[in-house]
Amino acid sequence: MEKRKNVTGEEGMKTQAFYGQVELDVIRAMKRPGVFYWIALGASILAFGGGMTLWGYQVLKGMGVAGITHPVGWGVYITNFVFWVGIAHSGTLISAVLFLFRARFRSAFNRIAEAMTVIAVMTAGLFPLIHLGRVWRFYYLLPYPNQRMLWVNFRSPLIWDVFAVSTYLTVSVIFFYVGMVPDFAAARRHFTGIRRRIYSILSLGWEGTTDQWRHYSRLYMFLAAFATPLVVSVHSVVSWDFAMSIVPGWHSTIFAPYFVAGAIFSGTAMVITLTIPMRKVLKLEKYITVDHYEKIAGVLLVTALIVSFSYIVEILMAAYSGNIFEKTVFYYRMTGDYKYFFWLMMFCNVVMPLTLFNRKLRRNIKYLFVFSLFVNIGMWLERFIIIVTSLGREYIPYSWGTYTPSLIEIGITVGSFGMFFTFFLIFSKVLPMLSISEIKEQGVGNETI
Amino acid sequence: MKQFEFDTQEEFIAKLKEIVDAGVKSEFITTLTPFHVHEVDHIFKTRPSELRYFTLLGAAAGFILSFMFMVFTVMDWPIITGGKPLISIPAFIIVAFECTILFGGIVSLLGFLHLNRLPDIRRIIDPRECGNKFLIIHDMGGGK
Amino acid sequence: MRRRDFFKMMSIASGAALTACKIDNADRRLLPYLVPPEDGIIPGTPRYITGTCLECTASCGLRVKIRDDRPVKLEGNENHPINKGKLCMRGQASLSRLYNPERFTAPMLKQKDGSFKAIGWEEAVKVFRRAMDDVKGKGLRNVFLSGLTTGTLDGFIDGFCGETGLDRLKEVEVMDYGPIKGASRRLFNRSLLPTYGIDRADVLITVGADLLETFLSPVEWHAQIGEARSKNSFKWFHIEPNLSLTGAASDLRIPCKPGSEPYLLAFLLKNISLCSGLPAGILQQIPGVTKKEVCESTGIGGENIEKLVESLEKSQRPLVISGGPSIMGRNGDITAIYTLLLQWSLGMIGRTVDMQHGFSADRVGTMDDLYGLKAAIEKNTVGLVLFSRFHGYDTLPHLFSFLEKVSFKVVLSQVPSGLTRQCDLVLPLAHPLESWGDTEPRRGLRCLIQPAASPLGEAKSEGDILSALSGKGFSVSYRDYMIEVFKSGGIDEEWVSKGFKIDDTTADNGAAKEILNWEKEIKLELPGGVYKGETLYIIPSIRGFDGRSMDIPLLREIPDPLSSISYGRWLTISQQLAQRLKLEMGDIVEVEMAVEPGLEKALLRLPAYINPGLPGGVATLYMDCLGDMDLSVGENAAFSMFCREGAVLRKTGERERLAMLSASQITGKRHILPDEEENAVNRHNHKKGHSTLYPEHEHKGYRWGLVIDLDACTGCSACAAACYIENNVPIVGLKEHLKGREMSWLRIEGYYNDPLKPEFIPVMCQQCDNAPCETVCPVFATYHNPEGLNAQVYNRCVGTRYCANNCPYKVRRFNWFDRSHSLPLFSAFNPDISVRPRGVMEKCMFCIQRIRAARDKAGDENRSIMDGEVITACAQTCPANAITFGNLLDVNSRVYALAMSKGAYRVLELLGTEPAVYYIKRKKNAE
Amino acid sequence: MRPLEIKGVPKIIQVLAAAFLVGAVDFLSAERSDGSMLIALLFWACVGQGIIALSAAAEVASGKWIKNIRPYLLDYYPYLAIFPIVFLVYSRHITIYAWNTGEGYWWSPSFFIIRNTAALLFPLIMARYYARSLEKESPRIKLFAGLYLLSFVISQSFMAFEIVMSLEYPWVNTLFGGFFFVESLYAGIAFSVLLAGLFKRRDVECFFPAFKDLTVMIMGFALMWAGLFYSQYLVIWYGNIPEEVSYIAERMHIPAIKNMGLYTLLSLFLVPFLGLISRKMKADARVVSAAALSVLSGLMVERIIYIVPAVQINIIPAALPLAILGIPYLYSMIVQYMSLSSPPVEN
Repeated sequence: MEKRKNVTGEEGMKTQAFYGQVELDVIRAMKRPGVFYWIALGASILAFGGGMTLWGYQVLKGMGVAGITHPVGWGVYITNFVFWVGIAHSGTLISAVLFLFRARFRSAFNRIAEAMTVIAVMTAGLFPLIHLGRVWRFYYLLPYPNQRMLWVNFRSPLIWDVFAVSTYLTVSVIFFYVGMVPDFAAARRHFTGIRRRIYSILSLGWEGTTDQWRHYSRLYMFLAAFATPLVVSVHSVVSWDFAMSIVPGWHSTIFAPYFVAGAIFSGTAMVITLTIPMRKVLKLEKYITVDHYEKIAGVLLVTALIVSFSYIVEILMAAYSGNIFEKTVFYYRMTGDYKYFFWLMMFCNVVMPLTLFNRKLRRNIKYLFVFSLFVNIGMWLERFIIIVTSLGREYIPYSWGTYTPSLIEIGITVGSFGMFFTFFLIFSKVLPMLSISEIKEQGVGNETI
Repeated sequence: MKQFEFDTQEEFIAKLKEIVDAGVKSEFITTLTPFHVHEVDHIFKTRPSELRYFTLLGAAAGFILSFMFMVFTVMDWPIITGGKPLISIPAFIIVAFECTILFGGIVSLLGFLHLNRLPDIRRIIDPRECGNKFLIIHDMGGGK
Repeated sequence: MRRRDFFKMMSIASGAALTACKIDNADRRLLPYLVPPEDGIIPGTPRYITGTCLECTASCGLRVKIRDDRPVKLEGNENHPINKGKLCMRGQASLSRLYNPERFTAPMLKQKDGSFKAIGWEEAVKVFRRAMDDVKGKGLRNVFLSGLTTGTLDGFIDGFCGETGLDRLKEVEVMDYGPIKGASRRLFNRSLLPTYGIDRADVLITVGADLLETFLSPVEWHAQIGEARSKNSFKWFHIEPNLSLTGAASDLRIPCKPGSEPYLLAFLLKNISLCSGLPAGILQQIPGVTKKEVCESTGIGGENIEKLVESLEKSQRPLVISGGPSIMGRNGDITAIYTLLLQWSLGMIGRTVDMQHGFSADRVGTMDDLYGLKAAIEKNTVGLVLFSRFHGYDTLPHLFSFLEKVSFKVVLSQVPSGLTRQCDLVLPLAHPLESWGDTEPRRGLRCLIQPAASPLGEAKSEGDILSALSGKGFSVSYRDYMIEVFKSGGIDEEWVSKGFKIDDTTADNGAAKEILNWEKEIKLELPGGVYKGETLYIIPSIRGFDGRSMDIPLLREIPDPLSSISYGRWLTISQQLAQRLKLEMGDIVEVEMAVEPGLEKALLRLPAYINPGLPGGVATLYMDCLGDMDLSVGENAAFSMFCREGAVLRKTGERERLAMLSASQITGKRHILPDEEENAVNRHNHKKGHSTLYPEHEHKGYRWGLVIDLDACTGCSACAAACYIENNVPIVGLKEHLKGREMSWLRIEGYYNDPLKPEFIPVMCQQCDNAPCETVCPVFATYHNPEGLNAQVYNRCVGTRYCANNCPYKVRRFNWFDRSHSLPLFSAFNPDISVRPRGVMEKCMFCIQRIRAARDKAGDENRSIMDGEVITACAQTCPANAITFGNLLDVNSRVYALAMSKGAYRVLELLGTEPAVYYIKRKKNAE
Repeated sequence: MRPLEIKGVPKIIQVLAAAFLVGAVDFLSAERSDGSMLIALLFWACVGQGIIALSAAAEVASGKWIKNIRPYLLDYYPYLAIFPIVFLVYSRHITIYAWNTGEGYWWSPSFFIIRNTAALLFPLIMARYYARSLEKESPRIKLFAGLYLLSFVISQSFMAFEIVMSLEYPWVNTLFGGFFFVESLYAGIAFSVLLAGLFKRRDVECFFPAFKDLTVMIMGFALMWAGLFYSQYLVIWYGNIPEEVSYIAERMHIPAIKNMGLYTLLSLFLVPFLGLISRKMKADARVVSAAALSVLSGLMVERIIYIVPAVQINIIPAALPLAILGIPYLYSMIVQYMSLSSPPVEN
């Protein structure tokens, strides 16, 4: 068994002091919100409410209030959907995939990442509804016996979406919750009154007996084993929303892996964006260390390279095939109405990540924070460009068109961020932010696969 | 009824070994630990958790049922779209796959709760707290 | 639409429903039809009556579809000699005049403060007569001023004017075919406007005449050209200084420098052997020009001139027509005369040019008459003016500004307009579909106007109003007058059922056989040179005619086929001009037009649309884009109103977004229009090789298909209009058009791959066999129905818009807002098809309601639908007969034969969508 | 200490011999067998580059298990030299390319040959640097490993897009390149499993972890392969654009090839995935090796499917080059197996 460093830093066996310390640190993060917290929460709720109001307006007036037109029938809403689903992905990746790869550094991030997943999926799930022309008929999308005697069209990628996203939400929630059961058991000790009661209920009366742990680790392993292909499948399905069509610039076999990589790329970036300020505010630096960030940055780099590869292949293939429609689209992307977006995206997703080859930068927290912000922007733009430019330059030149988001759309987008942060802030004070039992088991500090 | 408490994992393991070597059957021993101590399983020589049967069942059911359901729907009211065959397997596989995972996940959770008899109302009300200590509760009913 | 209007409309509807045939307010209780009444009105089943379209002066025959006493659709009258069952876009759209929410329902009297007050008829008549009297007192003239009047109404008005002592002035039409009439007056002493027999001709040379847009009787010409083309010997050359649909449709379009036409014609007169038959006196006067000179002055290539001479020499029955911009300018007269000389000397008159049955335009005056009136008014010798069907004012308000000086003005009008606001008394005129009457568009043909609905409110037909004004009251209706005019048989059953009758008694026999006065001096020398500098043509448009039709919303919604611009005003300029002025689409241009000294320069400010096909040095402006622009030229004949030489264009630096629906007018090699090599290969390559992984799917009995003959299609957009009305397609307006949210189910795409000859292709849903839109719909809102239709079930749609994204033809339309309350108003809706709520996708379904009806009928008679029994609205109205609809499974059907014929192809065949819409293009472009 | 060097026969000789033989076969073989070399080239390049790629990848991800078998894997890198040579010989068949008549700089045959030869040389060079840096224990090992991976990706992509895909121009499949290098990695893993299997039979303790991880990896890649395969098939099937579909449809209509296709599904997905799902199987070296073999065979068959309708081949002349290019690998394997009597001392 390899050496472990404990909190107090000196080598040796784990001690009661260590266990207690871990618990105290994590629990402390759950108590006494500061002023900052309240301000942030207030702002988020405000944005969230605003977004919802605008949505209401859109429902009353009709989709026309959004900027989408013929031929660009999808715009910012679907962009946001893909964006948020993407964000959701790193969560499962970090906790499930890295769990299977026995990558210890996950335990620093997994709880936060999982929370992010659950919240992001909820946010994402909203957008397909927002973009429906008749959202009050959304239940037509569910296969249930109805008076219309009609089932749903299982050949439609949108139905695949319904299943993929709801499955993803369910499994992520289970995974999230199961991971927390022992920690609830720990948490209940540290609270009194109503909160104590809630935690004890949530802990289901967990004690940590031999059998419990035995089944528990098995369950966790299975869930991880399920979640991993799920991540891939879900974002593949999302990518197929586009690839299944025959729209030039959408209909491309590389989309599935390309989107999955992109999703993990953006999601991991989001994890960095969130954890860096958080570990400061909640004083968890000793649990989320620079080594962890270096590893995460590694993940970023790899995914970025895959994404870049896809960009290049796409463009080259368009030129290679000599297919006039494909060529039109990609030429338009690079030189057309959205060229600045395109080149900004190229900078964020292709050029900037190359800096991560430098170990110093990988270990530079500040840099990573800025970097991650750029990546988020870049990935949002990527989806926007793929959707809009492809639709804008389809087969019939007569009905080419452009698209400008309306204020409503922008407002709702802001609202979605509001929603995300509202839930996330609440989570950060209500649930244990780190997997206590896991840290107890493994200790903290550098360890390798 | 005897109860031992330990501060470190190592002492705990040592004691447990000793008890078991003394020939006490594992079902008379309960241990409470703050995290999963794998050595315990080795000492008790427990078989791997039965959970996997639940998982397998759930997954299989998910795949088969969902696929059958889809086939049923297209047969129930055959509607041609885009010239694709009514039972277009490549398309159905996706939903079937998602359902496999959905059912697999849910059934495993249920299985887990069932195997551990959770949620356990009694324990919710007053749990046996071991703090961060390692406990061995030796039910003297068996052994010497 | 405003709530008030809505209620108004409902009241019309119910009012109409109440009073079945007779027009009275006797009983206002609503009675269900327990027993179908003998006149055969059964709720829910349409009934058809004949009628006559008065949207332009051609007066095509109508077949009015009436549902529950509400006209819901206008269709062409199959047997009518003019339009043979076809209608143009204006004719289709004219229905909506009937449902215009702004119509007058009662006589309106102008108050001191300039507002109008509704009054009763008695009072209106009183006011009128009082005005008449005190004008008489002052010893001034009372004047009756109207647009073209034909038929019995003509005589009736004479009578009326006699009784009431109004003197009836020359009629005012913005498009008087002055030069043509003038030419025949100068050669034959008769101002005649001949009809033409293009179908009888084997060579057609049109000089500027926009046959297919507005020239005299466009729908008729469409049919005749189709007829002529069926004889493949037929050749058609079109010479024009601008770009028109006609030019695009012709076999060879020959652009020429503006005003240079006479040079070409003179050359022809001199170089065609037959012309030596002209009286020597005339021949001498025609100046000789060498081919080189012609080439220089006209800018036409020598080889083309050769072609013209040669084909005229060879031809048995040639036909030369001049018109449009070519007879607008100061060279217009001479162009017309040369043309007439050609017609005479090549023996066209009596064979392809029919002088006996000329268009009745005798009463229509020219500019000079107008200046006469102006002078009179300025000398104020005129007291009262009574206007009727007077469109000039709204096209060219400044031209008629002098009318404002008249002390008392009375107008008969349906809707408020610039003129009505000017007038002191407005009398509500009934829509032609609400009144009795007849027209005589040309000698020997009488078309009947009969009511299809009861008049709105107090509105009356012109005849009734006039007789009331003459003091007779409404005791005798105009119908009685007509019956008494046609003593023999009165308005007999046959006339009513057929909608027209032919009596050659009125034909002008012995017209224009010999050139009567050739020895008299006819000035035939060529005009001094061709126009200098930019030339601005102000031409009538296919959408607005001379501007009178532009108050129909639908005609603004459907884009102008050449520019694909729907709303707004624009100036069409040539690529060359644009390059010189560094203009881009939508740059606002300032046009300064030469006027005679003394007047201040006339200025126009308009956004520019750059047209690749327009000859250099020319700019064109549609009359319906004039608005209230000042075209004043003074009375000097050297300055003609609609052809402004030496116009100066300037870039202003401002921009305005044009509502241009086409993003690009070049296809490239996109398999939309076939290019040469594709012509060579058999285009049905989709059956070859293994190109799909899907099983074949069966169609039960029918596989509906459409064949569109692009060689015949002229881009006239009548189909689009018909589609809008048949399918209740919403009209969304400029703001949405600028966003690209037009709702047209059927659009005309114009492509300038060859700038000389733009090609037009109507695109509607292609009803694909393997439709990409269907599979992606999560809720089965669109699917492939057993008859091969790509059905769209509005109630299932949740509005994901994925189908529209995935439709390569981009023919799916999304309802961005609730349109159910906007124009066309409720009563105008076709009750057989639903009005789509917001948030659902809609599209063409081959007029499924018609198919359904036919299937039911066939079902009752237990047989299957016969070929040609169902016909889509677009196919039905297509003046060029370019669209054929039918069952592709029936190998004997016409549509099958055409679809399998050579040159048939499908758009974007390479996508394997297997559309059911076939296009035919045999002719290579620019051949 | 490196087995092959003790046992003489310098690699360069083997390389040249193999290349020469293949060339000979190709020249002697009948008219209608343009593809004979192509298959050999594709398959062995896939395996050869994959082997090195695996160790490089593990290097970059700093996987511990790789340490013990890495030198054995790197033994094979000199064989990468065969492929440029073989390609040059093969390039006389350039006329079989549909675009051959097409114009444009990119389509000029000479440029085609140059760029693809380069693409095949690149990995060899990088592998050499990598191997050297390893011997010298230089700190830039990871760098060179990374560079090798880059060259590997490029080379495989070129092979996919240029040498295979452009056979049926204008058929386009953007995932093809990615698919190729994943498969190559897959092949590398399968091959290494065979090695590790051998070692395991010899009960060389220190190879157990490698063996364990590799078996798991095989399962993982089986799944991944299925995913990538599916996401190509699905997109093409769903889009139903004749230009794309015809590629599959044509093959479906040739029964032999259809069966081959089924075989690839079986051998590349079902066998390695389901076969190894249970613990016991994973532990049994025989089963695992069998699975690995099925993977390799599957990959070979797949390459035949790629090229066959476009290229004429006969069994004999097609099989020969395959066998020939296989000899060096087989030989080295045997040598390594022997050499295990004195297992190398690893730190």
